[in-house]
Amino acid sequence: MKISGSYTLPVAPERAYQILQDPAILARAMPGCESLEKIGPDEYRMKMKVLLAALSGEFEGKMRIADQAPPTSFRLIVEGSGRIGFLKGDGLLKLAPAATVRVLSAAPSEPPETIVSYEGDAQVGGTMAAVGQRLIDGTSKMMIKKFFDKLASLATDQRDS
Amino acid sequence: MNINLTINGKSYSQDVEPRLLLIHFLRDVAGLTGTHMGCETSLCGACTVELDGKAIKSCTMFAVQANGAEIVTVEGLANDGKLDPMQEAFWNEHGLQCGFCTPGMIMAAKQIIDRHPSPTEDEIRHGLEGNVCRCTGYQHIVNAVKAAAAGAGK
Amino acid sequence: MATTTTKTETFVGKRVRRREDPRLITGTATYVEDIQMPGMHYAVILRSPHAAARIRSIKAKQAEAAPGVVCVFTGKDTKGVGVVPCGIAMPDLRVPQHNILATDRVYFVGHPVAVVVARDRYLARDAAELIEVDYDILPAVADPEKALTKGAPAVHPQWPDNIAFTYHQDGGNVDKVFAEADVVVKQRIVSQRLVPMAMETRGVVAEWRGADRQLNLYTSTQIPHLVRTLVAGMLGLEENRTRVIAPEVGGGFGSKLNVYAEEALMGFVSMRIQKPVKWIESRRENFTCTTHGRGHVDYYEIAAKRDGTILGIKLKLIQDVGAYHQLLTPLIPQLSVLMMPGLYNTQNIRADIVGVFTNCVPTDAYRGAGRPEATHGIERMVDILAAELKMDPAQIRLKNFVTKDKFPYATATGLMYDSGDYAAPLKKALDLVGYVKLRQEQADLRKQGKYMGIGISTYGEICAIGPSPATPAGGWESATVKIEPSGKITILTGACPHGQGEETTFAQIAADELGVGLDDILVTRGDTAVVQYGIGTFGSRATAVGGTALYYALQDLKAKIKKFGAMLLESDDVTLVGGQVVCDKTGKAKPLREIAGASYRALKLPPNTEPGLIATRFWEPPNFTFPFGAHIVVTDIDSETGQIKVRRYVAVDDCGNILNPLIVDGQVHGGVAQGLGQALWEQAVYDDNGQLITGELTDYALPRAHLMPWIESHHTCTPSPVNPLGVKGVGEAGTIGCSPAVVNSAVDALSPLGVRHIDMPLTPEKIWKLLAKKN
Amino acid sequence: MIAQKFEYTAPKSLDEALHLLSSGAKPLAGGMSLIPMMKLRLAVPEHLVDLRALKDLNYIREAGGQLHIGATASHYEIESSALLRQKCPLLTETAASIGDVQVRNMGTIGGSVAHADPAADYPAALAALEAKFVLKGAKAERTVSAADFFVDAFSTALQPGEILREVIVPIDDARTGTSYKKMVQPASGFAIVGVAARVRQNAGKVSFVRLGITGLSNHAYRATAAEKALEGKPATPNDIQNAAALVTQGVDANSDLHASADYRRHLAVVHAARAIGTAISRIA
Repeated sequence: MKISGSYTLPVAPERAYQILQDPAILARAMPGCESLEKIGPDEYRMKMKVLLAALSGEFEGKMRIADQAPPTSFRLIVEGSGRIGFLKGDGLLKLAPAATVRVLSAAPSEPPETIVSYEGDAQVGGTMAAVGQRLIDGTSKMMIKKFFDKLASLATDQRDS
Repeated sequence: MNINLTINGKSYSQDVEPRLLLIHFLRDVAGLTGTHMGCETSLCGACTVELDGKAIKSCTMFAVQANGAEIVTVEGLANDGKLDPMQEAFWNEHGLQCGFCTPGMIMAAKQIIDRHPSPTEDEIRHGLEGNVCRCTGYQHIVNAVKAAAAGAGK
Repeated sequence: MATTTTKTETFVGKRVRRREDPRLITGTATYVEDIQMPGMHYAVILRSPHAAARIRSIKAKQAEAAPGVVCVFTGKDTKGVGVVPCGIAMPDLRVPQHNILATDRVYFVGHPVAVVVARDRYLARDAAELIEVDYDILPAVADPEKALTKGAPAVHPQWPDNIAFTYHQDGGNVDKVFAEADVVVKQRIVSQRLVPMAMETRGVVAEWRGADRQLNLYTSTQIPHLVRTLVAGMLGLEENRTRVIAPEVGGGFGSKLNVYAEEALMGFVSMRIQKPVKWIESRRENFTCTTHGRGHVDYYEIAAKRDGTILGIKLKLIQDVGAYHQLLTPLIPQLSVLMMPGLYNTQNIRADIVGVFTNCVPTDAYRGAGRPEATHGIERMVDILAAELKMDPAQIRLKNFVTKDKFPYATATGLMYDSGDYAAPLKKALDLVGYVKLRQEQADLRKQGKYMGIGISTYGEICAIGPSPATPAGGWESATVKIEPSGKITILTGACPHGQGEETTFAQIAADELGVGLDDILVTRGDTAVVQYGIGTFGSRATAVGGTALYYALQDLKAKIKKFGAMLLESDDVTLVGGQVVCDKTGKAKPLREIAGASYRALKLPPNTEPGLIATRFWEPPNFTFPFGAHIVVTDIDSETGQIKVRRYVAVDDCGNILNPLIVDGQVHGGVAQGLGQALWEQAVYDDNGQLITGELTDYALPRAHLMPWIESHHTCTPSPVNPLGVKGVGEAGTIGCSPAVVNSAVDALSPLGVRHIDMPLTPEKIWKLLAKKN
Repeated sequence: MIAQKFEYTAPKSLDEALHLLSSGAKPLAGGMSLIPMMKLRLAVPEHLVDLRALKDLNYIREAGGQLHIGATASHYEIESSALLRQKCPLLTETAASIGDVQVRNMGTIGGSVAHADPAADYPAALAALEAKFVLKGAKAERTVSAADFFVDAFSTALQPGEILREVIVPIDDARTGTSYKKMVQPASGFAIVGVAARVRQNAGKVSFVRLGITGLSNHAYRATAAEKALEGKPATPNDIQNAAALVTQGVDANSDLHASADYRRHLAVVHAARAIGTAISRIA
């Protein structure tokens, strides 16, 4: 299943890149993430408890960051399995300063922003895949949006504090 | 948790764990194996029984929820050897082949003529939306419901 | 009161209501799940969530210690059990080792890995979750054409090209006719993978009786005797100490025409725990590990003259085999090749089958088994050819039919069509549907930009399986008829009906032959300890082959009854009529009840005649039968949403003589429903990683009551010369004739847009995309 | 097909229920969404509180010029309510399109709305009706509008421990034409798209229109752009088509096996036009 989209973070690209790789921030941004423990260079063991209406699933797995090209792009590989099934995600994240896009509109001294565009493939298996077909696209988009919303708020707290 | 319910006129009082499905109460506790389970997503209707006058899916209800209820299963339709008109109509019209969906189908069919004494074919077919049959293609079942409705009308 | 009613009323040919129904409409029938036994244990099977993976380790300690759990078995424990059998022998057929539980690798989602046995079904389910399996996930391939491409993941490492088998057949001189043809049309046609979805999922109760070294195996099957022979072999048991009982079977449609891992596995478990054990397949398991149907990608070519004469047909058939061969997997596409010419008089054919391994559950027989795919192919190609030549689809068929005078007709694929009048059902259907008026209405609607279609399909099928040399395990069928001392009649059929109504049709045959009432007769089947060896119910054969075995056994009995009657009436000139033997001279009569009593009392016996009235026949059919017919479907397409509504469905089926029109109607309706399912709604969809994403009724759309058209079912009658009943079989006619008629109708509706072919299922979105392309 | 163990309570009063819910128990109403998920072990609640035991949550009545529907009123009770057939036909028509007879006999409006499945039928109608939801917690009770209630897929304004006690809908007299048009998903019966329309006319022009859309995206919403485009127009087929074309504006459509995002958007436009046309035709 293809996944793609973009999100604007209210920080400069360098800062955005750093936040997107900071396990402490990622742990708090990922919906339902309970622990993100570094087990190797750019590799983390992950525990998640996804809560979605009545649906609840504990997942254990790994998250890996690869092909780093700061501050413009990196690959995020997520693998988790649990009672209700497993999921594998492999996405390429690209960061572009929003400012360059806005330079034409000559808006004075706007706070720097970064457009994060993501594109990748997600595989879902187990019970979720067998009976949840109609919900996967919608719920995964919601989870990604929640992730970036939380990331944006954490980023602004960092900046203001 | 102790529950009391009446099935086909007979009362049962039983201690059950909350997760025991009503269909498993009917089949394993009450020994009424006429009600069948055909899926896990509440979409096939083979498990349909009557609860307090309403056709419901006994696989999508815990027995504890039925505490105090009045249940009728396919085994409760005939009385002292005389078949219910809907059973008779299914037989006359060849409204079944392998028989696995038939108990649930008959209970759903009875609900149709309870609510539509002389149903149109469309009302019959929409009344059977929740019951899958893989053998008959439904046509003889529609004939059976029509016949039962007509018979009841006499 | 044991009397034999003597009368001359006949039953064959009448709409007799079924004798099976009383137990079914009162909910007192016994299906496998209804079987209750003291000491019953329950098994839950843990299955692979991955389509391809190595098993590094299985930790079952926690599960074994869970409350109520008796034991957990994995592939290591069941190593000694034989492999799941494939019954087909073919040159260079590659048969992977199919253990009943995975050992080091799993090959499809649903592959059984471990079995938990507990005293309570709920506790068994809880414990299954405590088993930890460490999988090393491997790349999978689910699409048969992708599996054939270079570099595709190898389903079975020893065969990197994923080819399971190849099959070639040539007839006549194909190259010559294709070279000389005025026109050649080509088309890729898919018969998508389907889930048979019998309402009763599979289930097994195994009861090992150690002292006698006997195994009782209750299983929802269409072939009890074959299961007995093969499962006994797998478990290393003596066949005569193994008893298989098919209780009430809640539908099969070919998906229970097999020997499954779980049948041997439950035997193994019961033998180990010395207690009865029950396994009932969940619907999710039924979707992922009971055989699927169809799964064809066909590349057709048809050569013809300008005037529409079909010269030759070429077919490259890619069969999605799945991860393993089940009992008949490699045979199914061969049935498609055998029926490739359909009803048409061409002797030039070439067919190449490639069987392809994929990381999916195996495909095997499903209602029609090879013949729906063949009919869909040829009937679509004839329509495409007609459109190319601007010919009326009815005319091009009438032009190319094998004519009435040519039977028995030897086909280029080596079959001998028994009897036929192929134009008759088509002409009748055209008349019934009002073809000419419909074409006019279509023209008017087209002017208003509305899409209406008229689709024709004229099918032929190979049925009543069949001459034993052409079958993997014998094509005969057996029947025993016993007249009890009281004069009541017991029939034991080797067939295994599960909804087809043979307990009624066989009683009709016997009642007419012996001149007794239906209530005097009991038909029994399915228990290998009661019924003589038999083949089973599939391929529309039970009445045509099983009924004929019964017919001949009845003839033997009638002769013996007359001998005893003659003895009792002290006269040689006697006739058996109305359930009694009558002396031609004196008119004195002896009722069957008296004759039966005398034959067992045996105070006196006719010369060289044994006591008792019992006859058994194993009838070997000299040929298959070939039913045929014409279906016409009228559709209206909602141009805004792409939804197709079947406005009219006319079916004219020729299945030879009809023993019970009520039951035949039911078979046609059910068959058409499953044909419509394939044409409009159903598809087993695996994603690129081998996950079955139509894994339950949430996403697998079935024909439902409110979506079905009214089926106008009619017949022509061309008796089959193959059997004395003149029966051809009808169980699969509806499914075989239906899907091409529906697709032909939709393509006809959209032909103004230049649409030439659409693959099934015809979902609204597919139709919308074609419509959207126009504006 | 067997759920995990859990505790069950049939509360004697709403307060008892709310007390249990505030300490982590989950509400059970008809069970039509929750129980299948429990049987597949997608949902593993530890403690269920059966709200159907509270008979006083099951009512359909008119008060204060509005219609009040208790949370445990079943779809069938709503579908067959003479009061609603007369005064809120949109809700009865929508209820009649849910699932099948058996589901409608057990499923409740409170359960369906609180579960907030992106493809549920009620949310489209309740959005178009600008319904009010009365949410009750252990301590307080508050009222939320439909627009604020449906937040995202399976996400609503309900806080942990709160239940939806009542749904309030306006009275639609005969001058308001209503209609619910749905493209049914052939396997599960859910809405691939569902459009609810309420329309009034004054002197041949559309004086009032509300459009509720479900199934297209993660939650039901009001198609305000389309409403504005139709208001004041004579509602010719062209007007209706132009307005309908705006129902997907700015909406991220979902895609699945049964409909791609593009097809879903197209269906939303088609069913919006049909819902508006039928609603207008029903204006007395």
